Amino acid sequence: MKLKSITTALAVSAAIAATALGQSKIIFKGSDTLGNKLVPQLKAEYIKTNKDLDIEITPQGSGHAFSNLLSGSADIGMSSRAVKQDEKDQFDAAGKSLVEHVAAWDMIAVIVNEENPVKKLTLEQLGDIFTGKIKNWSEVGGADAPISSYTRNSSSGTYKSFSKLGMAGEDYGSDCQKLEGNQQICTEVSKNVNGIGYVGLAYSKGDNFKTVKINNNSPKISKLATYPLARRLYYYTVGEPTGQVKAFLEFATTAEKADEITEAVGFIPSKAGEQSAAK
Amino acid sequence: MNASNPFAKKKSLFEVKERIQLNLLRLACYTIIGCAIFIFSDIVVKGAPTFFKAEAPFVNTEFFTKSPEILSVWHDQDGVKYSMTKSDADVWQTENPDLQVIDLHDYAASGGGILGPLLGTGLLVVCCMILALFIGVSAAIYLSEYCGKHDKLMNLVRLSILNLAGVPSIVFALFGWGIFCHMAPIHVSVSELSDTTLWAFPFAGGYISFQGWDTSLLAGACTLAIMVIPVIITACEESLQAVPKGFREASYALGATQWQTIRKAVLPFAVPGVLTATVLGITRVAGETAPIMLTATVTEKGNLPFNTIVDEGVWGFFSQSVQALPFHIYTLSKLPASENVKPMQYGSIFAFLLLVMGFALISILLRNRIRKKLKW
Amino acid sequence: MVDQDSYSKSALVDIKDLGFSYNQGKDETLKGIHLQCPEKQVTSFIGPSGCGKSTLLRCLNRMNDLVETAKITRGYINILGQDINARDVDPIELRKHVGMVFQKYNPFPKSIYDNVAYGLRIQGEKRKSVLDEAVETSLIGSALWDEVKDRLHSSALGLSGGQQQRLCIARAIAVRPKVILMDEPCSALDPIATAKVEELILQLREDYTIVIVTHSMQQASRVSDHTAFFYLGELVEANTTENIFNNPQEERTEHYISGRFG
Amino acid sequence: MGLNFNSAGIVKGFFGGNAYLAIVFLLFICLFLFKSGIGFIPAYKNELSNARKAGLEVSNMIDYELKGYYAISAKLNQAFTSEKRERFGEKEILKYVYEEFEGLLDDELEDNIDGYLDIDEDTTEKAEAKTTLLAEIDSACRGLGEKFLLSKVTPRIPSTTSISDDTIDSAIEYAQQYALNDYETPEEIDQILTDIADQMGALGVINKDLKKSSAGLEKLHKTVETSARKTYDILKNNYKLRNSIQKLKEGLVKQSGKLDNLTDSEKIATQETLISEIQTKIDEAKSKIVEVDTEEAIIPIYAALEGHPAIIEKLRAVVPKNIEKLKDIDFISPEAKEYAAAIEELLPQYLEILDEQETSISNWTHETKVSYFAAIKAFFFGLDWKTGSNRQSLYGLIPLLSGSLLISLVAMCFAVPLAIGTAIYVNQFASKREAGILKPAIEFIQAIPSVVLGLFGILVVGGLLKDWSASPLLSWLPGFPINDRLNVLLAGILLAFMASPTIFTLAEDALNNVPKAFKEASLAMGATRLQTSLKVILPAALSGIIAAIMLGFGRVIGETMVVLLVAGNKAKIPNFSEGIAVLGQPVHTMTGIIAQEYGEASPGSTIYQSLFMVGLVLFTISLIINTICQRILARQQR
Repeated sequence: MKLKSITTALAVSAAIAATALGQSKIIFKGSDTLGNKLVPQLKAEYIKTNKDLDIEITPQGSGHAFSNLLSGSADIGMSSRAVKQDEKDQFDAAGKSLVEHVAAWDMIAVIVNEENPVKKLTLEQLGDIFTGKIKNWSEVGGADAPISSYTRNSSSGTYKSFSKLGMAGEDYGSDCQKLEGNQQICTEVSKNVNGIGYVGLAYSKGDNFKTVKINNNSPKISKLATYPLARRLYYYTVGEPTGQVKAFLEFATTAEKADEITEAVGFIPSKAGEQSAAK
Repeated sequence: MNASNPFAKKKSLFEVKERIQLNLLRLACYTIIGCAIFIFSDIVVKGAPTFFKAEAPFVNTEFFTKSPEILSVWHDQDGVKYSMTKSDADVWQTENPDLQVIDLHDYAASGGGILGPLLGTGLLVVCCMILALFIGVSAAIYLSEYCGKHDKLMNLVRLSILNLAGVPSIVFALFGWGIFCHMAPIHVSVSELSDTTLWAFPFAGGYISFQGWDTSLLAGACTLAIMVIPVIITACEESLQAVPKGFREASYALGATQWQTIRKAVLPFAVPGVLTATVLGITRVAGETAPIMLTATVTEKGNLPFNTIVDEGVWGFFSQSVQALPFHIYTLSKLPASENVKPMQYGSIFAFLLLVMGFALISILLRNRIRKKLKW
Repeated sequence: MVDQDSYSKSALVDIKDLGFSYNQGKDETLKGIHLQCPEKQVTSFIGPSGCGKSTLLRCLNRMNDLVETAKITRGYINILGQDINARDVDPIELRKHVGMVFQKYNPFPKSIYDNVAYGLRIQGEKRKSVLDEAVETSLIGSALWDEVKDRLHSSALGLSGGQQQRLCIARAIAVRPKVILMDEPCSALDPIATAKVEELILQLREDYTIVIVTHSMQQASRVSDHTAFFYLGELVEANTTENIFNNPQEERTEHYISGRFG
Repeated sequence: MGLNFNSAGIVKGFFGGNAYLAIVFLLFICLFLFKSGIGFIPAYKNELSNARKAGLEVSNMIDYELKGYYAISAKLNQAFTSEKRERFGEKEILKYVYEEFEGLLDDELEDNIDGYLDIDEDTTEKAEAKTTLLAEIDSACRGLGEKFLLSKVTPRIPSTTSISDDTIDSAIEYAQQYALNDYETPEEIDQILTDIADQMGALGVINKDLKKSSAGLEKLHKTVETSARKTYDILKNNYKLRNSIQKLKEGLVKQSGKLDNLTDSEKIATQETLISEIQTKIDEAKSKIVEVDTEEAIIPIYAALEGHPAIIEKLRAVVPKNIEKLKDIDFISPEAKEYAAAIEELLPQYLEILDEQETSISNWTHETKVSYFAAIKAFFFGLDWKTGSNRQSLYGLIPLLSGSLLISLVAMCFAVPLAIGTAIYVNQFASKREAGILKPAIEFIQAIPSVVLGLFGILVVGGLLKDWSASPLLSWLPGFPINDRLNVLLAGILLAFMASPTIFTLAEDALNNVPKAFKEASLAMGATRLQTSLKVILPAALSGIIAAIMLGFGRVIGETMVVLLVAGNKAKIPNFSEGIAVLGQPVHTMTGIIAQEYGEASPGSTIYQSLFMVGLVLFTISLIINTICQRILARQQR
């Protein structure tokens, strides 16, 4: 009898403890563009005031966001592109609704090696380079050397938004090298005189590579309205967020401090972005 | 010199050719050794500064007591360079309001230490080895002691086990990902019942649902265990077979049952072999990246794995995803080549190498010691 | 004592005060051996196991060099008037002149032809006519030609044990050595094959100086002209075979021959 | 006694159970891989048949024709560019220097310029401020010439040794215009391009004519593609909708099942709403399915295709004629001459492509059914791996397989001589002490985790290799200096280092197993140790060594992390026609694709299944290699 009562007491107290703590973990999965810089920094700021909260981040590409949200293994999906119709269908099919939150604005910067004489490209040329129609730098005013084009891998959102924005929806040519993340593209372009790649705005400053003007527009916040490769970055949740998730998203998308961080990281805060895009 | 010496060395082109050939062989050997030394020395020289420090206790304790964090690097108006974790940087900035922060760069997962990944790898290895040893050793005992050498079915099994030992780890990873992350049974309440589940039936107030364990410690450990079981079975069976037949016959002759014989006259002498197999398995498992990348790991995680057990109980502990050292290194490999990231990169691979190499070394030492004690 | 002069005149192998150790110069296995083997005769070494007879044989073509800790502690061996342990002697050249046949027949896993031609090939001989001729002569010389001439290019491992051993002898004589060392060449063979090999040894005596180690005293008496008896690393007695078996000078020799120990 | 018997039985059962558990696991792996992979074939068949029904297939064929043309036009473009540079050096330089200035202005003066442009001159203060800003911009522009490090830029402009002051001055002027004119590039600069094009004479005409000649085909392609894409997207969408309806229906059954166990009326109510929601979703999905009549949708494509022969006929006439004209041009630039020669070589290939495609296009019909065999063939012999595509995803194994094999081959080229040489050396020549150090040292290398090696490759070896390849000593080799840092050679070298210990250990074992008697016999013949090793021991151990090499190969081809990090991941069949330069190309691998694309794959999707197919291929390769090796080793032991 005694034993039984002790176990019952233990079980009850465990249950109370569990409910009192509530959900103490937020799992982020998805975009490498968001997950390698912005979200970790937001997290660092946010847990200053929410010490008990555990935030897990696994950035491996936007594709992960939706597959993980669907299977329930992520609370927030980070995506550098809007959800695709067939992905949405999957959620519909599962009886779940996907809610979109704009995280920030980003511009995809096209980068080439510092030594490369090419300074600007037209959108058409850019598309032709990545579809494989243009294979030599001399065709766009550079040296007589083969082009090495670096892209993100196909589970990346940037991969898809770039093909939509920069290549008129055409497919990548088979000459593209698929790299694992923005930073890897920066590294390779900085090491290869004939390299060209694209990265999120936050990654566009570094040693030994430079950004290229597209249609005479450089990727700068003031050019948001005219730069052809500007896009939104998103957080996705399944259903309207509640509890900790809601609190975090509110902080991330509206708090002043969060905007500061967003800007420091190199993105454009969502409010400011919407305003200047409207212009 | 004796001119009439009939056995004198004949100097000829042949000899020169032969010497060249021999030196080529030697060169091959020392090329490999040279490469190894190059790699080790590079890692040690560049990794040691992260690892050790000049003053007592001579080990960089921070590197082992913190998890990976964001690294902030900047300089102030006087050109003094600063490099610290993001959280320290925030403290620093409030303490030194009159110093400007210029040219601030942040690097993911490059500051702090490697405690989280280290613990994660440790947990994965321990869980995996418990599973693998339990199944592997028992299977080896059965194959070696209960089945004859000529049991056709078992020989087929042996052959397939040998074959599976050579299957690439990515195939196991794919398998583990498909099975454990997406299909394994789990006990859930109604609200947690996933729509992607294969099959579910009510059980004990909830449902047993075949919906998988997601990326979790358990899924990772199981995947690794399945990968290493063939290795363990093969090695254990070998060491059991190496126990002289006379021991068994002597034991039977004294009227022992089969189990008694195995227990008293075979297993004790096979212990060194089993131990070696274990360490061999650990060396292989600890170094694998692909399987845990698909099944168990996260890049960034605030809590240490043990904290979860308090909050979420045993099941929560096993179903959490963990950081792991190899995956941490993989994350680091995607960072830009920068002087600021290098300490973390080299420190991590140095620690990882020490860990894995340590196990390799232990296996050799252990084997030799036990061999000396038990000689037949 | 033995009539030294009678066979030192034509001695091809001359061993003087030879000491040998397997253990860095400690624990001598051979202790001060004096022995001469006359040219174109058969000398046999007999003695119980572990007496050092095989060791001595392997000293003659410096096969013991392969044992890293082996060392000649004193004395010397002269072959063809040359100290074979002198600095300017190349063991490789020495072995071309001092052939060897082993206890267990060990043809290479190649064809019969390749086995016999091996010695010449490693000396750089490439002409086919020369090789063909040498192979034929050696196989005839080892009384194997008739049995294998139709299948020279099939694997040597397909031959019977006796044939394989004779093939090894053919392989050894193909390079025309001065001395052939045989280390218990018949111990792994059945009596009929043994008889054939013994017959061959007697035949080879015409052209070669042969040193043979044997366990069987009957064999020693059948094939050899001279016999040396070893015991615990010492040469107890060396003499013509007739004298050793009929009129041993030493008590130990007599005991051994009469089968009281060993 | 009975108890004993029982406990023995239990013990045996326990062990046996575990053994069988292990076996069940292993069998399960095979089955699961097979099951997950095999679903790929019908799914892919469906995609292929949709592509055919919609006419996407014929669009691909036209695209192929266009690609042949682009290869020629790219070369012509290059010839044109180098010729242009040679003829109009000064103007080119002006344009270039201007662009350099424009970049500098953007970087440094943007705030000023923006400020200047934003100010309206409605008050005097503002007008003043504007003047100040103008002065600032003006002086900054003047300073550009000094800031602009000519020495750094000159070498980037081919065929130029110095830039004249005049050029710089006018470039500065244009740059200023640009800054003050709302970032508009001055007309004069734009004019340069057209000027040059006009003055290129015959070459310019050829260039223009050729460009015009393809316009017809491009237009045709566009028509076909648009029409086909429309149908294809609908078909693709329908397929997905049907799948989700299927899933929803399953969900409906599941949720209705739950209803039976509920007693609480409130819960029953919520459950019922849930069910009705699912029902609405099913209806919604059903309503979204657009029934297209592919027969009807294909009609415009056939109509467009009718014009195809005429277009091709025209191309056949125009392209060779223009290329013929190239011969008459006096090229000033040697590069341009080379390109012209290359174009002539390309021509017959192009005409061949035209012939081939014309027949296949005229024979093409959307009605032929895609068989399962065709889907299997498209997987195993497909030349493209293109996932996450906007149009049709292609799953062709060949680029991955060829990449994997090429890397393994390169690795083996390094590893086999090294490892076998080492094995011979350690086994035959090294003194006991030396071998006692060398053997464990080399076996120790085996324990280096592959991810460490991969990171090391990125951090150190990749850079070293690229620097070395740029050394003048190697410049005679085709493809050197290597362009890409991540390439076959780098991956091969790292994998060779990984495979060497494996091959070494097994080969050394094989050498050890050769009976000592062989060695003695050979040495006693007067063979040197080297002769003995190479002529007797090595042949005797050959089967074991072959097994060692094969196992090493198996290890290399299954390696993931190293190739993922350093192979460059370019899913294209390596261009073997470049000879040794193929080593400098990046490739993709079977293992790499699994690690790279699993994130994209949710269970049941085509890509998920395709990854399992790739896994299955890897599994089969390793199984074959292992089985052969086991056979060889078993025979050797006997």
